[in-house]
Amino acid sequence: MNPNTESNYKNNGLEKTLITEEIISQARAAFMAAREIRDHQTLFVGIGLPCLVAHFSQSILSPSCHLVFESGLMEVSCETQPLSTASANIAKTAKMHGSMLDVFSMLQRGEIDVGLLSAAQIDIHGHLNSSRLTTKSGKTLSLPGSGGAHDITVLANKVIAVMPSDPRRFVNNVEFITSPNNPYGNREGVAGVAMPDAYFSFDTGRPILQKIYSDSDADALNESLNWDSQISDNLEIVNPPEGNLIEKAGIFLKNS
Amino acid sequence: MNPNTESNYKNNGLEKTLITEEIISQARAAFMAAREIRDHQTLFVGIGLPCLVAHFSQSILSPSCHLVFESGLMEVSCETQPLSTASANIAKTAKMHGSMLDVFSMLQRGEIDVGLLSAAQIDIHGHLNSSRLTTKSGKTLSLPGSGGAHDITVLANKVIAVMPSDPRRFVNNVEFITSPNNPYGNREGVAGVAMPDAYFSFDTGRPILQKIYSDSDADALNESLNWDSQISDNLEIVNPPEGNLIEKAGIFLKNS
Amino acid sequence: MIDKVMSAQQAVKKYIHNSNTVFIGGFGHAIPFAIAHEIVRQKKHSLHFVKTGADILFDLLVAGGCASRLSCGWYGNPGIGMSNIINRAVDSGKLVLNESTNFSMILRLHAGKLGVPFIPSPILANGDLANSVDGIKTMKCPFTEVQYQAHSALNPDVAIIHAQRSDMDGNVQLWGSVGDTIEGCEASQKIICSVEEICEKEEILLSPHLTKLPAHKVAAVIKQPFGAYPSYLHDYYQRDESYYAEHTVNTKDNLKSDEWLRSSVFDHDDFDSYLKSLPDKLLAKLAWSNS
Amino acid sequence: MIDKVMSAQQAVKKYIHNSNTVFIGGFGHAIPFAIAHEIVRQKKHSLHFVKTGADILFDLLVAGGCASRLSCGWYGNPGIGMSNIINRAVDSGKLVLNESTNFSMILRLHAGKLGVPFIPSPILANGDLANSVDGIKTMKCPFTEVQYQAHSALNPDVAIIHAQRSDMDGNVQLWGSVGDTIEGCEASQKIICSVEEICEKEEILLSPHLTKLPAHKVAAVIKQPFGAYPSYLHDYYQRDESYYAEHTVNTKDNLKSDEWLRSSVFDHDDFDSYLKSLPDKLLAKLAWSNS
Repeated sequence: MNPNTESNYKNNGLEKTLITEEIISQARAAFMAAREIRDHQTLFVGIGLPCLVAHFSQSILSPSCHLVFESGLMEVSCETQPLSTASANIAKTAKMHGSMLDVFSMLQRGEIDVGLLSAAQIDIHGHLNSSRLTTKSGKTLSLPGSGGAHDITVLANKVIAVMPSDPRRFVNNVEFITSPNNPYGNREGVAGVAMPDAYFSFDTGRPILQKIYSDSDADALNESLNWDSQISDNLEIVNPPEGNLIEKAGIFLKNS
Repeated sequence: MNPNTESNYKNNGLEKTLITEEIISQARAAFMAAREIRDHQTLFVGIGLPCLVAHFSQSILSPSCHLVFESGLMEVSCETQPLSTASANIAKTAKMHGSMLDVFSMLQRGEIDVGLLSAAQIDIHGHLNSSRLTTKSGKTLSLPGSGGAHDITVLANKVIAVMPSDPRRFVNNVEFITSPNNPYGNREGVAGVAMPDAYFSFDTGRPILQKIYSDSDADALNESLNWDSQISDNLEIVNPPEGNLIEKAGIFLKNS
Repeated sequence: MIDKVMSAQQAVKKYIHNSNTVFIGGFGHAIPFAIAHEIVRQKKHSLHFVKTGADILFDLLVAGGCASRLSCGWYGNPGIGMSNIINRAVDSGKLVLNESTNFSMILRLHAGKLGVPFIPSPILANGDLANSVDGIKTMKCPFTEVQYQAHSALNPDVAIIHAQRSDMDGNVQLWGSVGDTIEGCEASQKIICSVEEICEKEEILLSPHLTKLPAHKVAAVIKQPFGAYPSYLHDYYQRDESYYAEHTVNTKDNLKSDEWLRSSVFDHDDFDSYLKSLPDKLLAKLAWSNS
Repeated sequence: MIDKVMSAQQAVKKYIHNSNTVFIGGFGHAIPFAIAHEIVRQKKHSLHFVKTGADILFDLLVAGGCASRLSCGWYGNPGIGMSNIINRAVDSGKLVLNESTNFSMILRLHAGKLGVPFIPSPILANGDLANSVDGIKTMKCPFTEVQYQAHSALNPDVAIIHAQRSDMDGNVQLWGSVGDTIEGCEASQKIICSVEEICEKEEILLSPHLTKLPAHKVAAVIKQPFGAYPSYLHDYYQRDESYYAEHTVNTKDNLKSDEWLRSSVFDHDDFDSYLKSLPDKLLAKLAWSNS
């Protein structure tokens, strides 16, 4: 489904970034999510793929968006991948060093337009699991837990999940609901999930394949995932990120 | 009752401070209150007479006490009278610029050993009035209100009031209970009131004349005030503040 | 890029609407007099001001007829006495005064900041204020059954504040005594801020610990040197003590209040014009370096 | 004058008692590793640690047998993966893990800071955590009857933190990313703080906006350069990324964990000795100026 092999993005000599399949895959998922962001929005950014979404938003698609991290860092320029929400690389580009209470309060007040999250699993209800997984051998694997994921999911005006294309991550019912898609008040909850081939919306309360890259196949994708999703009648075909964007992703991810 | 006339404290040439009756009176009340403070205590200091109490405590009697003002200024050196709890003279000597929320939270957590307050009136129940007074002509005079006084009275581990010697200020029942002597949890509430001649405790729930300056007369004093108070069997005779202390008060109050 | 930099005239016109609830920043320090002058000049009315205590700025807004309601813990001239203007306005029925305590006002604004409906506290359970204060209700702690007062959230429509500096995006830096400024601003829907200087982003990046307000809430940035006069601004200028000392006399009756308002607000097109009308060298004398 | 300046050994001995509830300062930044080393070295036990997430410091305390209970929103190696040590301790029944969310932990500490019994919030009303989390209870808003979760106050016995500097009285200055450090410290009964430098009062007076902790709560001030290593300290040193990268492998089984603990803690009398055992010039390379 993904024709962008490593050889397509061989280094041009100036940039020393080795473009791997992994980078391409992350760039595709992040670009799909970043297209959902509108300019001037305030984004609450989780660690991992969400940071690349924020980077694409800020540096290309929505240059006036405001980035907030759960550590309390605000008005951040996200130029290289942070390993934690308090990493020095983002602390040094933040225009405000607030507290965790400050930024979670912003969430609770309804001032976060979009929460950007990843998770171990997402299900057809839009619930997210970051707590435990059962391996094929039946062993329970304990994951690091919610962190702020539960809170972001309940309190952001809208949540966009970003996931790798691993089919074990898309399920009908997550094993453990860490972050329930039960938003507070009239907030929107989990609006959709972006992955390296496509974007599913939850507009009807169930996943609908809404957008797909021109080099991916909708039926094959829907088939490959472990969940009951439908293909939208108005499926939008999106051009995948190209050389320049992939390079950008490579540079961004280099330090992680 | 007060033999310290202006002439006793004529300027010695070096200090340009004119020692007035008013300064002497304030110094006497403040000194009486400051004797109730123990070293290392954390004091929440109101504006007016309480500042002079804090100054005496910090500069003479309890040098390691911690001064907190409702504006959020903490670890203050109170060297000249501030006109407000956020005045520049104390902001410049504060080692921490916190917020009002920070210091009222300290109060609510029970970390303020002593709240130092003044008021328009105090009654025999230890209730304080900073809201309204009726003039002799029957007109209601609206005062500036509680500010933090109500909160300090309810939340400090102990409150010491400091009042001028005006008999209209000592009454059996205040006209309006701004700051009720109903402390939270097992806090002590209004422990006593210092005035230019004496210190009344509320240990029994009613005012008892506990300490008096050696140049004042207990019976005459009790007679002169408008409230039902008793004289302690163990009335303590205290030497009034002398030249040096009065000078100190004069310098402190000069800018106000 | 949204252009947030504008004049006080534009900001007040655009963002302060009659009947709004308005939070006033500053506490003894950094009081937003320039913006308040403009509110009076534009004859905004029916505003509800919320604040612990706003010094003599309350007087300006009440004398100007802008306030229909005041919710506060304290009003008057700090260290000097009561407010003649507010007492007259209340007596004549022009102003509703909701007296509270400073901490209750802070808790209500803080609940607004946190985005929660209320915060429980033991204050205002007893005394005469307990019976008259707005926005509190008795409740039981669900864990201990002990009784507390729930202090309900306040979320003003707009906050007006003055600060040392900001960049063009509204990353506002404020230091010195902050009082309840941050609580009130974060609780508000939007913030109008006047500053001594508009600085480059690079300067903000050198001192992100001084940035106190999240840029996304700051709707307007107004460059107004001495915008907190006659109050003080830490590291910039001192308080004009004689102004405060004379204020109570200057406002002792309606005639004098009107004269005070005319000479300080209505005679001027903007705050700079007012500053120019002050006695020679007064502002220079108030320089922080002289303190 | 109470003398608060002491060694980590003295401070831990004097102020951390078995069965205490301990808040851990720092968040990704300024994590108090030196004090934690000393807690492990003194074999303190039955401690209950409360914190949003404390990075791999949790691993140190759990591997050292100090923790009987952990209340947190997250545990693991940031950006790398899960905690082998905690998973093994939970599986073997040695550790009770109260999983929560970061915001619930903050709200509970903030309630502790405010001195109120609880703060209401809509989080943890649904999902599988809602059924298992400690310290929350469903309640109705007394104003609207809408249902919220009351998050009960946490007031730890002691907070351990690392900061840039302090004076001898315990006026602690901390800057950079602060996370939940201030909430947790203010909620705690007392604070034990290690700092890079002990400075003069005069220096504090020049920057009172950097002072983040009220001196009256600071019980001990420990001078410990690199006291947050291997985490970073804003303006002082960078994070040792390779330490974190190797940590998951270094703790993948009990044998390796024990060896890690021995070589980093038990082989040393104090944190300085540990720092000296690090590879040549490592600390110099981590200097902030190289970042």
